[in-house]
Amino acid sequence: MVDLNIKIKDLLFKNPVLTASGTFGFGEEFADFVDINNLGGIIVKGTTLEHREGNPYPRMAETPSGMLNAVGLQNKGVDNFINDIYPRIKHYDTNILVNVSGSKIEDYVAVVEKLNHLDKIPAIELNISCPNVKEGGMAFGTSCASAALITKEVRKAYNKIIMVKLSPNVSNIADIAKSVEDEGADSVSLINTLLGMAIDAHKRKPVLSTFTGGLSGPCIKPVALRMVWQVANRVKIPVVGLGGIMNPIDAIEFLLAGATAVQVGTANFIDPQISEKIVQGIEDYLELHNFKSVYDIIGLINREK
Amino acid sequence: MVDLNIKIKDLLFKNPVLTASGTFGFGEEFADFVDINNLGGIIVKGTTLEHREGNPYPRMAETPSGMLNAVGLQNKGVDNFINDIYPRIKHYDTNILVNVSGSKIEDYVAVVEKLNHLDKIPAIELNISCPNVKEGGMAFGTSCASAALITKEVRKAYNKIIMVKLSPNVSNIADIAKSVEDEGADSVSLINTLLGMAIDAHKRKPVLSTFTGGLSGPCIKPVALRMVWQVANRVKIPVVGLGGIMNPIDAIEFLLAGATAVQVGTANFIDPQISEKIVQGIEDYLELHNFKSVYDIIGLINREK
Amino acid sequence: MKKQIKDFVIIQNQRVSPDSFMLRLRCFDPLEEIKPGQFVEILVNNSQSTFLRRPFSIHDVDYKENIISVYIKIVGDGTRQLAYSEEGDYLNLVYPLGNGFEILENKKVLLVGGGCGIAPLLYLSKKLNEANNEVDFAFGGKSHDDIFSIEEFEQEGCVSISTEDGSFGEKGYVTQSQLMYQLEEYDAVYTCGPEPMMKALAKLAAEAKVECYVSLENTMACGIGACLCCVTETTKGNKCVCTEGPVFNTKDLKW
Amino acid sequence: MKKQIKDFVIIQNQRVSPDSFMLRLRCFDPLEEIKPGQFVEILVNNSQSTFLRRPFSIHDVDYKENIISVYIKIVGDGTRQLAYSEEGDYLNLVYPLGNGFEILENKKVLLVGGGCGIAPLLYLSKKLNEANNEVDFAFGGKSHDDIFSIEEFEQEGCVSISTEDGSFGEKGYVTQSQLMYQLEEYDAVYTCGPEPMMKALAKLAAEAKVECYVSLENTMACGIGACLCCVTETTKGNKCVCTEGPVFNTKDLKW
Ligand SMILES: Cc1cc2nc3c(=O)[nH]c(=O)nc-3n(C[C@H](O)[C@H](O)[C@H](O)COP(=O)(O)OP(=O)(O)OC[C@H]3O[C@@H](n4cnc5c(N)ncnc54)[C@H](O)[C@@H]3O)c2cc1C
Ligand SMILES: Cc1cc2nc3c(=O)[nH]c(=O)nc-3n(C[C@H](O)[C@H](O)[C@H](O)COP(=O)(O)OP(=O)(O)OC[C@H]3O[C@@H](n4cnc5c(N)ncnc54)[C@H](O)[C@@H]3O)c2cc1C
Ligand SMILES: Cc1cc2nc3c(=O)[nH]c(=O)nc-3n(C[C@H](O)[C@H](O)[C@H](O)COP(=O)(O)O)c2cc1C
Ligand SMILES: Cc1cc2nc3c(=O)[nH]c(=O)nc-3n(C[C@H](O)[C@H](O)[C@H](O)COP(=O)(O)O)c2cc1C
Ligand code: FES
Ligand code: FES
Repeated sequence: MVDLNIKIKDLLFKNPVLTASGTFGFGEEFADFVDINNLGGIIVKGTTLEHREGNPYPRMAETPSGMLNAVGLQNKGVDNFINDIYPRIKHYDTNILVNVSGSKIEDYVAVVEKLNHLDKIPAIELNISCPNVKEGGMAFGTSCASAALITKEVRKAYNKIIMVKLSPNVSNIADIAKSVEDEGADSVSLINTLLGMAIDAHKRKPVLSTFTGGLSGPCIKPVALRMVWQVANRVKIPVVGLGGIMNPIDAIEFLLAGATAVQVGTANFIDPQISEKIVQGIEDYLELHNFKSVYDIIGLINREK
Repeated sequence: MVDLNIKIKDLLFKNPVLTASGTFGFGEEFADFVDINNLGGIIVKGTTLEHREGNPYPRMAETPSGMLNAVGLQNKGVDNFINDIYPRIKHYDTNILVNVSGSKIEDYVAVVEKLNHLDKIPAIELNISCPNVKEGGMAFGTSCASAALITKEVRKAYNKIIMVKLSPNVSNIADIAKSVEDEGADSVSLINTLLGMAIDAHKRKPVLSTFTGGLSGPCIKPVALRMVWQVANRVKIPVVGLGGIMNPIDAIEFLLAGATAVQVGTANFIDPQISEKIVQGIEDYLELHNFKSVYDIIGLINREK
Repeated sequence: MKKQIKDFVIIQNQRVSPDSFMLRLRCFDPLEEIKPGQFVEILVNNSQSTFLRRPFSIHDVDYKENIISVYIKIVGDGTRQLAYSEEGDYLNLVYPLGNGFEILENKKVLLVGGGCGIAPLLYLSKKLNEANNEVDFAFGGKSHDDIFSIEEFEQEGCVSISTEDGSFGEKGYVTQSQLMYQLEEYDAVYTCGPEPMMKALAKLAAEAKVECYVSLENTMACGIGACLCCVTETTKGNKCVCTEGPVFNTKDLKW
Repeated sequence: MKKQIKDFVIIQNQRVSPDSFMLRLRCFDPLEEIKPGQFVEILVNNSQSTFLRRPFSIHDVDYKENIISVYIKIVGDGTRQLAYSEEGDYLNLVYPLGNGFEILENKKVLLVGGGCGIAPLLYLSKKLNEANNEVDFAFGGKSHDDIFSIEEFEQEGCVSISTEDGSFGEKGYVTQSQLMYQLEEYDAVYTCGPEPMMKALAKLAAEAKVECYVSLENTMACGIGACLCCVTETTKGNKCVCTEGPVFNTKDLKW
């Protein structure tokens, strides 16, 4: 029997497979395809203080081995989450994390204060890396100082687990990871989307209403793996890796690079059952190669260097 | 008749299609496939002051819609270029640019001083963005101050056209472009490769001998397009766009985003005739849509906004 | 019906015109009830440039044989690759997706289709006829090549056709055809096709004070309401075309 | 011969074993002279995960019919997709690449192949026989499935076989076979196969003071000397396997 459990601080995950924010709705959208209770956790859509309509259509462009999105944090606001959605999903027997976004630090703080009281939300993912909003969003995640500051303020206001989601659109992601660790983050997750653009050469216009959008999917996996490896070698808190994971082997690559857990994002769009299949695939891999626990392979490429 | 000419400062290119450094050898490797004289220009392999052996094998990993390389500037040094290679290739009726790399500013300066005297080399591409060497390389390209400093020193030593090749592994590429423009760069080219990594889950080891390498190919095109658009809106000097161009339509997307010319890189490996086909394809596109000159479409997505 | 993900086997791939084809796909399990206007998301195998699934309307359903028909027009790499698929090949489908058309009862309705927007109207008309409606069709296309399954449609109602080049039926846009002057005679209009056509029709229907249901074809990533990429602006804010549509009453749209 | 890029038509795709096949590819133009040991880079169509061309040795050349034979073992997505290709399909090739084997004259030579490293040895042996050499073969594989074209090889020389599971020929590694004790009898050894096999053989050949030519299979991006990805360390620094190899005299390698 293989032990799939992993821990972030004192929070236990039954396996290292979470679903990425913005790609798995509130879990309910996938209930016909996946037994949510078999996942390590789900991270719900980016939630802000106020209701947001997001960006105008078109918001999506397909790219080589990936896609751009410019959804722009469309969501009904944290109160709607607490009153309408939370009661519907809190019965899931898995860790539900809320991805918290905003334009101002005060907004982030206001959101997490409201989430503090929800029994079945053991952790938040602090999104300081959304490339699709005009204010805030990624701006917080591209300098050590601002990343540290927002983490510090949110840490004061939230007493459960904080996972900070890092932006890849930076010169040195390991420095930023270190600075949020120093301010009390319990974990970092990476990567959010790379800022990209698509142009329609026939119409001679950008494809997205916002010109730029966030790139996700297998095309970004090499960048994500590199960053996870760099960050895992820099911080002591658990690193959660994501970016282009399409199958169990991809997930294992992230674990080998030093991630304690992974998130599955865009892949959910192509195979809505993939998250559960990845749990199974990791178990099979560990068994096949006689590993006893997920921890036996975390960061293994360094140890065997 | 469509006018394919473009200019960088006073240097005329017969069309906007160049081949990217490190992907087209010295042109000779492609002589069986392409009439080099039909290209706008060729940029030869990264050249350093001294002979370099590069990194150990394996140096290559295939990735979704792209590849990683960790060649690490293997080259025989600038003197060998001047004495052995230049005499063989100087007869080409196209612009030959030398891609100049190094670990120290003094080395860059020493190389360009030697190149100053070569009649048929009208320009250099200053590579401050190579991710595959331990010292120098990309480090120069990831801060405005260091990018400005090296440009300034090289500008003093070199009196022909300087194109500075920018690294995409930064938080704000437009700022870096602006700072090299301010120091006298005549053009910027972007993007060099994104720093990435590949892991072999079966061997539980990194694929590359150097762990990390540079990501190229269509997977990076969305990021490259975005950066070209950002930079073209920031600087006045001509921008040369590259990253994942596989066909004429891709090249046109870069022109529409604001590039004055493009470079074709990894695509040469898959279709050794592609550079010439792209020249033809751009001409056909302009004709079909009744444009008179390449300049009619440069930056068009902004103008039609 | 719950959403499913399943392999279907291709039992027929028939060229309809130089750039379109009809796939008949058999499910190994009994098909549960599908609503007209719902669609499928097909995984395209072996196309280097096709990353996401591709959405297609359900043209017809045969519950006895467990067969879904899908009409596909070749417009890019994904549809081109599907065109090469052969009888006996498997295709992976996520289905049935979307809300589908509302089925009125005992009414007189006009179904207007343009190009591949004709596809969802066959199964829709069958369901409308079952509910005792009187069904007429108005189809438009660039040329004869864009019009298909006419025999099947004629069994469900009276068909009038317009083509831009006049190669079949009246010459001109479907929204300029004779029928458009008699919209008041109908209780409702159902339509699917290019956006300009649907917008023109929505306007005519509004003028004639007739309910108008449109089926949108916004680009999609997930098809199941998770990504929020496919939204359209409605009077109640952005709504997902894949789950809250593809069918909307035009009075709810910000057109 | 100049390097070419051309479409070839598949005239035969024959399964050789459960996981390998032989492609016979016809060129529309007369084939110019190809050297044994040279290889082709094939563009894989319709494989989502295959971005670069794939290199394969030239197994045999038929100048009369303008046919190149290529033996392919299925190891990943690219080779799997090629396995599905059918007679009449086109494949795009860049060829002929690499330096090829040096052809001695009037000598006694041993050709040692392991697995798909057996492939280049057929055309090589034909050229060696034309140059009046005496040719023997020693082939190794995991099992019978890895050994192919034996009838053709037997026309060119005496073949001895080893398999790891003993399902064909001697049981064991080819480098442990009888023949290895008589290496001194040969003027040269030519080999292609897995690196451990070639290294073991190079050592035996060095001990026996016999020239040893090895054909390397480093991973490649361009195949034409442009990317510098495929290098191997030699006594004269890094050399490109695709242009300065794939064949090296082992005394030049840093093995
Ligand atoms: C709910 C729904 C139902 C559909 N039903 C059918 C159907 O029954 N039959 C049918 O043939 N097609 C239908 N479509 C459209 C079909 O999904 C697209 O034609 C297909 O995805 C194109 O894939 P491709 O890879 O061939 O083209 P791509 O290479 O992806 O695109 C080719 C060109 O078509 C454009 N394009 C692609 N998708 C769309 C879109 N959704 N709207 C506007 N332009 C687009 C692209 O911008 C590009 O210019 C439907 C779409 C939706 C959303
Ligand atoms: C000069 C040369 C000649 C060759 N001749 C033949 C031949 O005649 N017949 C034949 O079947 N194969 C030959 N090969 C090997 C062949 O090119 C690879 O098997 C093929 O590229 C694999 O493609 P794939 O997409 O199926 O596998 P991939 O998915 O690319 O790889 C599958 C697995 O094989 C490994 N792999 C891939 N390529 C190589 C390699 N070059 N060396 C070591 N491991 C590798 C990968 O690391 C991976 O583990 C030759 C290679 C070279 C360089
Ligand atoms: C449509 C879409 C919406 C997303 N929304 C969010 C979001 O609200 N908050 C967030 O932190 N990340 C969001 N992301 C980023 C993903 O969570 C993930 O970081 C990214 O897609 C990379 O992983 P992948 O390649 O596996 O998709 C979104 C991604 C997509 C594709
Ligand atoms: C094998 C290889 C070697 C390269 N060597 C160099 C180099 O020496 N100097 C340089 O500036 N860029 C080098 N590059 C980067 C390319 O010039 C180009 O910036 C990059 O590959 C992105 O373009 P592409 O996606 O079209 O290949 C190299 C790229 C590859 C793939
Ligand atoms: S396509 Fe994802 S929400 Fe509609
Ligand atoms: S494969 Fe590019 S140099 Fe050999």
